[in-house]
Amino acid sequence: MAKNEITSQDLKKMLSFVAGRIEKEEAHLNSLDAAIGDGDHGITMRLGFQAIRAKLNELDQVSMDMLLVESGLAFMGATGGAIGVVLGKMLMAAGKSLKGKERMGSDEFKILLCAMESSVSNSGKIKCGDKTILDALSSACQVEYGPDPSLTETISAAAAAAESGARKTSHMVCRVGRASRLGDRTLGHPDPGALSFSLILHAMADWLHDSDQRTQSA
Amino acid sequence: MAKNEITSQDLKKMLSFVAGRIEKEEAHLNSLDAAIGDGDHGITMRLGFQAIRAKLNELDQVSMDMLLVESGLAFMGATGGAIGVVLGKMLMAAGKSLKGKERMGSDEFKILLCAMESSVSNSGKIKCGDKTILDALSSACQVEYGPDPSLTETISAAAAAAESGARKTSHMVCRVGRASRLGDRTLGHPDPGALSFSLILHAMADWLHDSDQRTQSA
Amino acid sequence: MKKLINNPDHVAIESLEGLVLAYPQYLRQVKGLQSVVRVDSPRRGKVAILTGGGSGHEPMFAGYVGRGMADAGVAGNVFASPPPPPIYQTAKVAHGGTGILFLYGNYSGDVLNFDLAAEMLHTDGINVETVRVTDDVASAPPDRREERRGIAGGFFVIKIAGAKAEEHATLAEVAAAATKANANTRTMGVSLSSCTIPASGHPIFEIAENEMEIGMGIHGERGVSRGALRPADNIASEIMAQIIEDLPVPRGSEIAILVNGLGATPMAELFIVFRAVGRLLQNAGLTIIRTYVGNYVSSLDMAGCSISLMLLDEELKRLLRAPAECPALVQG
Amino acid sequence: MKKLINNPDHVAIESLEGLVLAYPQYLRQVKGLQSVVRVDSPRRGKVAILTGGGSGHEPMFAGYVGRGMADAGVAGNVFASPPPPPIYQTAKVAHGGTGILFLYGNYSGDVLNFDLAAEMLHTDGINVETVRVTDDVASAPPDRREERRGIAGGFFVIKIAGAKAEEHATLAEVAAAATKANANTRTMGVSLSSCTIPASGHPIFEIAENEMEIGMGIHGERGVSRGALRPADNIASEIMAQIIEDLPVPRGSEIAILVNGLGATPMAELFIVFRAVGRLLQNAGLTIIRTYVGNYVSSLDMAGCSISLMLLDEELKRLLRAPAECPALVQG
Ligand SMILES: Nc1ncnc2c1ncn2[C@@H]1O[C@H](COP(=O)(O)OP(=O)(O)O)[C@@H](O)[C@H]1O
Ligand SMILES: Nc1ncnc2c1ncn2[C@@H]1O[C@H](COP(=O)(O)OP(=O)(O)O)[C@@H](O)[C@H]1O
Ligand SMILES: [Mg+2]
Ligand SMILES: [Mg+2]
Ligand SMILES: [Mg+2]
Ligand SMILES: [Mg+2]
Repeated sequence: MAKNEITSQDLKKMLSFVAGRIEKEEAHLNSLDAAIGDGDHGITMRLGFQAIRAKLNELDQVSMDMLLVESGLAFMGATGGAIGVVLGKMLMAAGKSLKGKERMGSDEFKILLCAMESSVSNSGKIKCGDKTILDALSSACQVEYGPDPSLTETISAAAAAAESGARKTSHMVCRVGRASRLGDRTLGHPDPGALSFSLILHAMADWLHDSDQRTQSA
Repeated sequence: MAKNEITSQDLKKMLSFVAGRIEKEEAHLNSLDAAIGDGDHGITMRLGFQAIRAKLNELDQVSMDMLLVESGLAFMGATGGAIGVVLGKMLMAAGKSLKGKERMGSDEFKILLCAMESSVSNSGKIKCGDKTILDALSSACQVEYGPDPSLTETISAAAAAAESGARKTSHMVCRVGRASRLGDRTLGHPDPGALSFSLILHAMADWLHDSDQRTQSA
Repeated sequence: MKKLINNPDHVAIESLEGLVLAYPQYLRQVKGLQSVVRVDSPRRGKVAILTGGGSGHEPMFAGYVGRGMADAGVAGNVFASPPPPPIYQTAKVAHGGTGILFLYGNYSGDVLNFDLAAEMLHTDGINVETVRVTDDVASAPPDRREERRGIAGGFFVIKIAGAKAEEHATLAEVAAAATKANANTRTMGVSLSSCTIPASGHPIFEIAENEMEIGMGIHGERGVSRGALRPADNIASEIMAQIIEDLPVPRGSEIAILVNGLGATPMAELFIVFRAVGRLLQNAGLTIIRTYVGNYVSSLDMAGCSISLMLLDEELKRLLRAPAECPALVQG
Repeated sequence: MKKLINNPDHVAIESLEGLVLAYPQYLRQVKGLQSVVRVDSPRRGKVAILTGGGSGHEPMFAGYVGRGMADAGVAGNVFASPPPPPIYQTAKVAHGGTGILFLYGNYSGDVLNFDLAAEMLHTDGINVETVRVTDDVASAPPDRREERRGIAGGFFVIKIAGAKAEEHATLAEVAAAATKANANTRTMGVSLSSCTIPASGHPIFEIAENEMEIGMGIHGERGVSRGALRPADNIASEIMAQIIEDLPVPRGSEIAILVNGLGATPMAELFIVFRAVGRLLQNAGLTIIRTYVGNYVSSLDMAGCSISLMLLDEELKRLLRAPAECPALVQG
């Protein structure tokens, strides 16, 4: 049976796994950004997750919410650019949604996704269809789950939805960011930030699957 | 029988023919200079001969010596660089050697060659073997002619000698000019200035041959 | 990619450190941060001007920190706005008690980060005004001018705001001068080659051996026309036509001109472009009060140039001519 | 070849015309010639400094004509010394009655042409002294120093001679100061790419995508070592080692430094190189009195840089610090 909850310790390992995945995707993300933006998205994501990893190594015995808030601050502080603020704020909002919790299960994760979505859409400047990370994020929030899904199932489904949301950005025209002035030239290319978000969720799901298997075989 | 003398009018046509030939060789001379110098020799030669051509068009009814002196001044004034002074002075010396002459035959041409050689070697800075235009020029001066050669024969022989002198510069190491600091790297490449000089003589010989044929068929 | 660098991830910080080491007479680094302030910061009673943005545009931004120019410059990573914390902390160091003007190019990353920093400063009770540079004619039509991005014309806006602040004007006055300078400035560029972000190692766009793109942005953003490379005179007149169409300049006007190299363009070519520009402007009956030719706002190793025109009134003329001393501009 | 030019044969003259149009406050063109003089030439009673050489090294030479710098600059075609007539005529325009210093890089073409012009001036009864810049360490061994070619260090020599002449020194004194500046200056460069003469259209040498050549001259003359491109820190220390071996600089000495871009090198890279240079020099116990970083003496569109060091004594320090105002240098 799939694991239903993770602790702060698990989250730490999971984030570190995600960081490794993002680093591997650096060149790919750069080339996506080169097509419609300024070609630096992979670099920025790598730098941000390297900072998260360094911060995680410093933190010991920290609550789940603080782990994410600190990760958000580390990401934002190490990167800059549009994604620095956006993903940084998303991580902080995710952390705040876990305030007081010692474990994150499927329900907590669904709430966390909504909190992240609000952090982006509340800025007021961005809406769905603007070809940003928000398009992947909202897709993930709109998943309809079966009865009582495990955390692994929840995140896997969210990842799949985020990926399809990211794919759909290929048909959208960019309105914001360094890519925004390219107009139609952005058609046919997915938004790199949206793709990054789906990569993050996929990595989380993969980590959970592996972890579930470790638990089963143990 | 080969034509034995040329007049000021002939010389004018001949120089203009030489100019055309040099212009065609621009890229070739540049590439020779790129191998051991700064890659501009063909450009400089073209600009110099364009200036000569322009000057010739201005001059009307001018004596042979002045034609060459003016050509030298025009060449020097339009080019600069090492070759500007060296070839400019050579042309002026050539002109002075014809002072008072209305025609140039084989003897006058031999004297003219010597005068050019002196103008270069008298500067004191250059000697044979330094891998310069002087190596082609001296070779041309040292030709041993048969009895009573025609002007065409004289210039043809001088051109052949200049060419072999220019070829031999491939085995020399450069000591002067923008190429001088390359040292051994200049081995295996001919000196562009030397080659230019042999091209000039060859063009003169070709013009004379054509002119002889025109005379014969007339 | 062939660059005189060490670690590609350290280009922004090492270039800034080199700048500080080269010009200790003008600026100092803020400890631990990728930012600089005037060597005599904070100047009590003077409005502080803080500029910044992604690295890769050297000598913009830090190179314009000095007397009569900006008080502080905050550098992000290559092509990425700096994050809020260093902006906030640098502002605190530079603040002379009478408020801060944030002056930067209009890119969404910069807006997000600088706005957050401004909020943090407001919380501390520090007045912050923001002026975003929007000089790039190619980046949006005239009816959406506020969406345009900021490129080389930012040099003029910093020069004007810096001179105004030096006159001990209030924050509102300095912001008004900067706003006017921005409103009166138009820029358009032409790219001949892509640039390569050091940490990526790949050119960010393709351009054929005989092609150029007019209006391309300093991060490779699409311009107004791509086509065969044309003579400098034709390029200059096409760019000037677009600028003048966007900002009509009546005969007899006084203007300032910047012909800016994008990083890999030899000075000789910039002078040839300016020769055409200067003649066009003289023929249009305009008086060039001051000309700047050189690498003022670059795009890494991009080849090409941009032309900026600022229309002057009496105030702008006085402020343009005022003395300035910083790494990238000395003017008596 | 991708260049912002018109007719490739007109690059030298059009670039000079652009320079004059951009900086009428400093210089004017000599009518009909490819040369410029200070706007206030001739300065009666002041020794005139005339510099010049092939074009393609902008802003050298004409960009250094102005107050406290050279009085006249004569430009040849690309990579070709100017011929004697324009040198002679320009000298006549600039001559203030107390003699002329010819100051140029040591190349045989330049020597031939400037010497001829000097002879013509002597015939007119005008005193001419000549100082040839020989700062390129890579171009000949120390025992044949007088054969070395002149590269970016010529900037320092013009600065020193210009300041000395501004003090109304005699021709002999100005020549002596220039000679001392040259004797105290060493330069070495590194090339990352070839350059292309506009009228030829072909690179003058080949260099592989990952190669560099240390010591290469500004016309592609062979250097001291070719090899794989290395980090900027290593390049800087290799170059500095060669310079210091050639010109021992005792601890505690005062020096000036120029990190010069060859035409296609972004400012960020020059600052990264200077960062390494500055740290090395500080560690060697030297005091940098003044640093110059930028495109001072270029090689058309070559990528790479050169580093020049001038060892100062009290006189050189005073002259280095003296004010200067010309297109390529303003210093208060
Ligand atoms: N205003 C914004 N709101 C939300 N997301 C944004 C915004 N601007 C950009 N993004 C996201 O950021 C991504 C680009 O990130 P990155 O390349 O790292 O930053 P930059 O655009 O500053 O170079 C885009 O693909 C988009 O998803
Ligand atoms: N001092 C000299 N005396 C005689 N000939 C010279 C001298 N220096 C150079 N040359 C000749 O000039 C040629 C180079 O001419 P060019 O490339 O036009 O000038 P530059 O060397 O100034 O670029 C050389 O090939 C050589 O024949
Ligand atoms: Mg980007
Ligand atoms: Mg040559
Ligand atoms: Mg970016
Ligand atoms: Mg030459």
